[in-house]
Amino acid sequence: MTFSRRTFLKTTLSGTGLALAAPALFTRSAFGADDPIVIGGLHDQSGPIAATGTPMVDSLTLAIDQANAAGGLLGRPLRLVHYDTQSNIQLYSQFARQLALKDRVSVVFGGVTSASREAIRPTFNRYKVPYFYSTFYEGGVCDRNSFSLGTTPAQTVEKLVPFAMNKWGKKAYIIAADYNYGQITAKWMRKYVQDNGGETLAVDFFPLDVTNFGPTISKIQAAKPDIILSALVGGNHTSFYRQWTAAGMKTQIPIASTTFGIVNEQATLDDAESTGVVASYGYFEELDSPANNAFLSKLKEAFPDVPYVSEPGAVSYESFMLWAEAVKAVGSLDREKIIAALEEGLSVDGPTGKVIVDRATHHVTRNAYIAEVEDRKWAVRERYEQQKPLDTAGVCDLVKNPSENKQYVIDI
Amino acid sequence: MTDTAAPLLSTRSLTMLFGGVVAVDAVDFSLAPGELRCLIGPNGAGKSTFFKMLSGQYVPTAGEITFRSRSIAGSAPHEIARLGIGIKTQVPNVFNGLDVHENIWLAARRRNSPSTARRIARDILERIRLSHRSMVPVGHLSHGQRQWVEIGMVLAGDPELVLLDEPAAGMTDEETRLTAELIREINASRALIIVEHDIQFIRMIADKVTVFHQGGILMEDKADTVLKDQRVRDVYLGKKEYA
Amino acid sequence: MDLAAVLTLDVLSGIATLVLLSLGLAVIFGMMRIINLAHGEFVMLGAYATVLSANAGINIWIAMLVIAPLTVGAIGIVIERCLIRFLYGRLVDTMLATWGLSLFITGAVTTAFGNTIQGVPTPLGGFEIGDYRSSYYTLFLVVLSATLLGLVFIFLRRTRFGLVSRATMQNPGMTAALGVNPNRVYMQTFGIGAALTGLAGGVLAPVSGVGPEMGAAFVAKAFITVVGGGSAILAGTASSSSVFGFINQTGSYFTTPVFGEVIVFLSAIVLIRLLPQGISARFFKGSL
Amino acid sequence: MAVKTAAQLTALILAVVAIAAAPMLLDLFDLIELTLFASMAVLALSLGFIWGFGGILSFGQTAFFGLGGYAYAVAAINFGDSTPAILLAIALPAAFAALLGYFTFYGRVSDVYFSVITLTVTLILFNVVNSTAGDEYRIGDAALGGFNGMPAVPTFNMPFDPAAVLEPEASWYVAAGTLVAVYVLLRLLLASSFGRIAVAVKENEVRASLLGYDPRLIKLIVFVIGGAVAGLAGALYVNWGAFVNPTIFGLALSAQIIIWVTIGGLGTLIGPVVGCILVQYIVSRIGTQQTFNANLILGAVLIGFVLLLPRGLMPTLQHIATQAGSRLAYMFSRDNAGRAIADRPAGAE
Repeated sequence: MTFSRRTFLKTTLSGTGLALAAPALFTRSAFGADDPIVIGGLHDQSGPIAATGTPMVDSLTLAIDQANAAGGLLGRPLRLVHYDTQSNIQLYSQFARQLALKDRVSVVFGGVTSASREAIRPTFNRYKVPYFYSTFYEGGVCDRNSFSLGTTPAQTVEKLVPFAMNKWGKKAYIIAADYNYGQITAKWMRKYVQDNGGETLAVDFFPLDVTNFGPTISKIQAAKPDIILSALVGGNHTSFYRQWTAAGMKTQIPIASTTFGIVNEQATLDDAESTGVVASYGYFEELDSPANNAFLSKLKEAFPDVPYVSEPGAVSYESFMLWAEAVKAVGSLDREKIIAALEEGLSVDGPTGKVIVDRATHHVTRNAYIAEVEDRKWAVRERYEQQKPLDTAGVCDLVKNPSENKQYVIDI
Repeated sequence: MTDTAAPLLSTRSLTMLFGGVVAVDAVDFSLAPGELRCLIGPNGAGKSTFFKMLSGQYVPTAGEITFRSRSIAGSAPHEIARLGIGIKTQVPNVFNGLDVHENIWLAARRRNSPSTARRIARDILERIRLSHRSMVPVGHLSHGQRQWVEIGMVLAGDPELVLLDEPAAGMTDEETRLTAELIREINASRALIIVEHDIQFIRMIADKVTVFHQGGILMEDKADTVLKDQRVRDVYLGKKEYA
Repeated sequence: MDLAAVLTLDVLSGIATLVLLSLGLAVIFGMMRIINLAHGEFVMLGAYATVLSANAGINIWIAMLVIAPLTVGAIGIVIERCLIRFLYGRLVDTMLATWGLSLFITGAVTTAFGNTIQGVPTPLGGFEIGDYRSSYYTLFLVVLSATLLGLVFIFLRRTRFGLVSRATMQNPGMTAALGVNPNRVYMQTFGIGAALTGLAGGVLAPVSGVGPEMGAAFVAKAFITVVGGGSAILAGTASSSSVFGFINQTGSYFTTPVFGEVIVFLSAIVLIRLLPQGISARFFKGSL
Repeated sequence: MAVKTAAQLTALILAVVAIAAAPMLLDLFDLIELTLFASMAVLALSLGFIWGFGGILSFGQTAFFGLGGYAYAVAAINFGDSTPAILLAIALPAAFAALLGYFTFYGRVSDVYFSVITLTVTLILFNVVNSTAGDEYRIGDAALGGFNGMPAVPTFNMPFDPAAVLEPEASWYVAAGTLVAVYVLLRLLLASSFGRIAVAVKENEVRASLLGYDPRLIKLIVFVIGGAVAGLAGALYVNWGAFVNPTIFGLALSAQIIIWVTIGGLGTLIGPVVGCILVQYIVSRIGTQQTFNANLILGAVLIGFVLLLPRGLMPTLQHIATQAGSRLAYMFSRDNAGRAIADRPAGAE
């Protein structure tokens, strides 16, 4: 019985290594019939981060469906390959490679927490797949292969702190989630309080699963601040606002936050608990502009159970728009050409307003808004046109050294 | 056996309190090298508690235990075992999941190389007449056979003093007879303390007997005198007519 | 002086929360030796029962004190009949089953109600101590946890079913011999444990961020409290809740919240190391 | 006994052949995914060994896994060469296991109390490492990075030759080779005297101590071995992902390890390996579908496993195999006339 080497290997492999090799035999073939452009998506659709991740996926899907309805790109249909990373960093690393090596995607939109971005950014840099990160974050990413389109502290906190101080007083008490975003944002808050002649009484950090804020509320009362600056994050931290109101402090000391509303707090909390809280983002669903109204009506039509679209959702939509514009501009999917096109200051008019790519940092200049909660909705109070990503610009210049590939911790 | 030689094992006012209950009440006891002593007494007389203090399973509330002039009161069971005391507990403590040979081999292995341990295990399997069952998991054996495995394990450790807590419990007459023969064989080279209820069994093996009663020693004498003594019968045999 | 009063109230509220969170587990794990890794999700179901019924117009107090425990108790009985019943005495499999159950419940609630849900406001407003303010609701929680401990004590000690359930857990064979069907007792006791946990979820809903993932924050602390408490489910749980509640709240006040959390875990390790069978093995020997 | 070892030897050879052939048969992504599964399987082996054979139910294997991962990352960045980093990734968790083991086993802390202590240690490590976000938290020139973790960690290079960074195929050989090596070493250890004594301590701790073995010391050694293997798995994982962050210490992962061993089959070594690869594969496949919530499916799968395969996958398969085997043996021992071959007179064919 002649056994060619290949069949021998195949039989032994299937015979013994079945458990080991099983995954290899079942994955789908990558390419459809008429060679569509494959787009990669990586967001948490289950687990604690799903509340933020799901709206981002919906917006991205809407953008792609709309592009397909308009005839796709370069005459080819677009196909989204999306993986649910289940709030698990290991799956981000796994699926990042699957998108790059197996599905051979032309671009990736994804990542919610900074940790998930840092897990996949180097992979896409190594396998030369352009990567778009679409949520607000602590700033400092300097990587020629990736574009961070969300707001950074210099665009929002820099506006929020003086606004709150002018309105309510100079002495601030800072409370933040105990991880990078919270710690770095607290540093920016402290800097802007000082720059505006205020005084930071204390800064407290909270692990993500703290649910009893009794001691902190007592500490705040002892310190008697004029305003509270909050960068609390996640479902468990929502209980702070509840316990704060229950103690009757809501009417005593106002709250300004850079994260309130990300898990839809303005809608899930009672109006006694949320009214009057002030926040600053690059987008609010209540923004009145033709681009935003069109975006919202289509999104709600396609995904009726989207609770509320916050900045990450809108920015995901704009990230795709920008990438699509670049592809149209250069007429090809070549990575270098697309990056070059984007670096020339490509801009789009999205739901958040005018968005222009900043050449040196691969961030964007965008509008920043301040809004206040009024009967469980955001009422936009201030609008700041075309804010530049100055914090990242301080440490990152991709023009001078394009081979940069890290996240700087900006020393404030 | 001359009594003048230094005792192999002795206790001075050994006491054990469980909350308010005095389980063992200031017992003075001594055993000569190579001697075979039986401990008898009604349930709750403190025999097993006394026994567990010797083996280190209980830490005495007060009092002294010396074995070959070393104090062992309160030492850990494995330290006492290493000094050369082999212990068979009241409830059979064997490795049910392992086979008979492995149980014995493990006991022998502590002081011997793997190959010597295998040889010792083979001999002991002969002596406890279980060579034909050596591959059977101990959990599948009859109660009597599991007692033998445990006795075999004690022997495999080559101890100088062997403590057996009710070795004949739950055995058929034939098995009891063989156990008595085995114990006499052991006593040829090692001292023994045996806690037992079964009078016929005591008759077969006993030389000197100590009677426990309410935590203390009622009397200590030759087996015949003890078994005839009226007090012992009232305290222990009570109503049962002594045939 | 007022600060001391407010701080005491914080400590009491910390203890009360721990007692509420651990009591149900003390019954299911303490008494029945079932390692229920879905304990956090039972708390979440209690919170959802309160929130959904309160949003549907039912009075908040009935939603919290009646609907939450009954709903989760009923769900507990269904779970016991369909799953736990086959796993008694199999510690390893119950862990696997209850971890699967916790994922399943989270997934089901997310599918049914989405990732976020509108919560309920805290009833009873606030009051002042000197120039400090605190909420009456905290007092309510403290009083509720104390009464609950008392009720469960009376239930287990004075009522017939309490006695039967304790006897069954210690020796199911004997209770069967006395004419009681152990399976029914297991079902009812598990149901009671689930109801207590549901009640905890119900009353904590107004002061916490209600969502499908909220359970994860409670599992570890509840287990540490029950295990630290030792075999006496009431005296043990109450004492360990007091120790850990005190350390957590004072730690968070005088140092940072991060250290407040870490020091609770460190104290749990030291406590278990010093009292290898939990607090009640040493101090409340033989009590309930 | 001979039949069993022969079967094991052939399985081993076939496994080695499969490992050698894999790079030729699979494309790059599947090879990298298998590298991950092999690394996690080493972690599963660590719990499979200490729990299945040492009777030590540790919720804290992620503590050693995480310590190994971070030790590797910090050392690789500072030394630039992965070889000392791997050794540190084994030594540090082993030392921590010795410390934790001494603290608990010599304190008569047992079963569920021990599990809670190991769980608490993992939670402490998560909280501590999680709050190292600032720039001031760095060891040498390796910033710990808090929750964002340490991106772009240098991957394995040829021993003592930092320039020769391993290609994915080489990483696969290292990971799969380590899995087989650790499996064989543990199998040999279990066959050795120490292994049999450790199993005896698990079977009946009182009897083992009455035979003169110190159960505390035996359990401590078993626990340290488990810690070292988990640390090595940590280094393999970080080499695969080139990234490490505090979720490596998370409660979810420590529960997952227990699930791998339970599904695969407690009391076997191959069980945890198969259980780990199966669950990892299921979780990654669930991620590719968009219709159902991931937790819903995984929860249903786990509950299904408990009810259908109470003793775990491999013991059930082994049970079926032995039954099928004995039926086959029975058939072979009968010639076509139904007479037992052994009874036939010698020489009559």
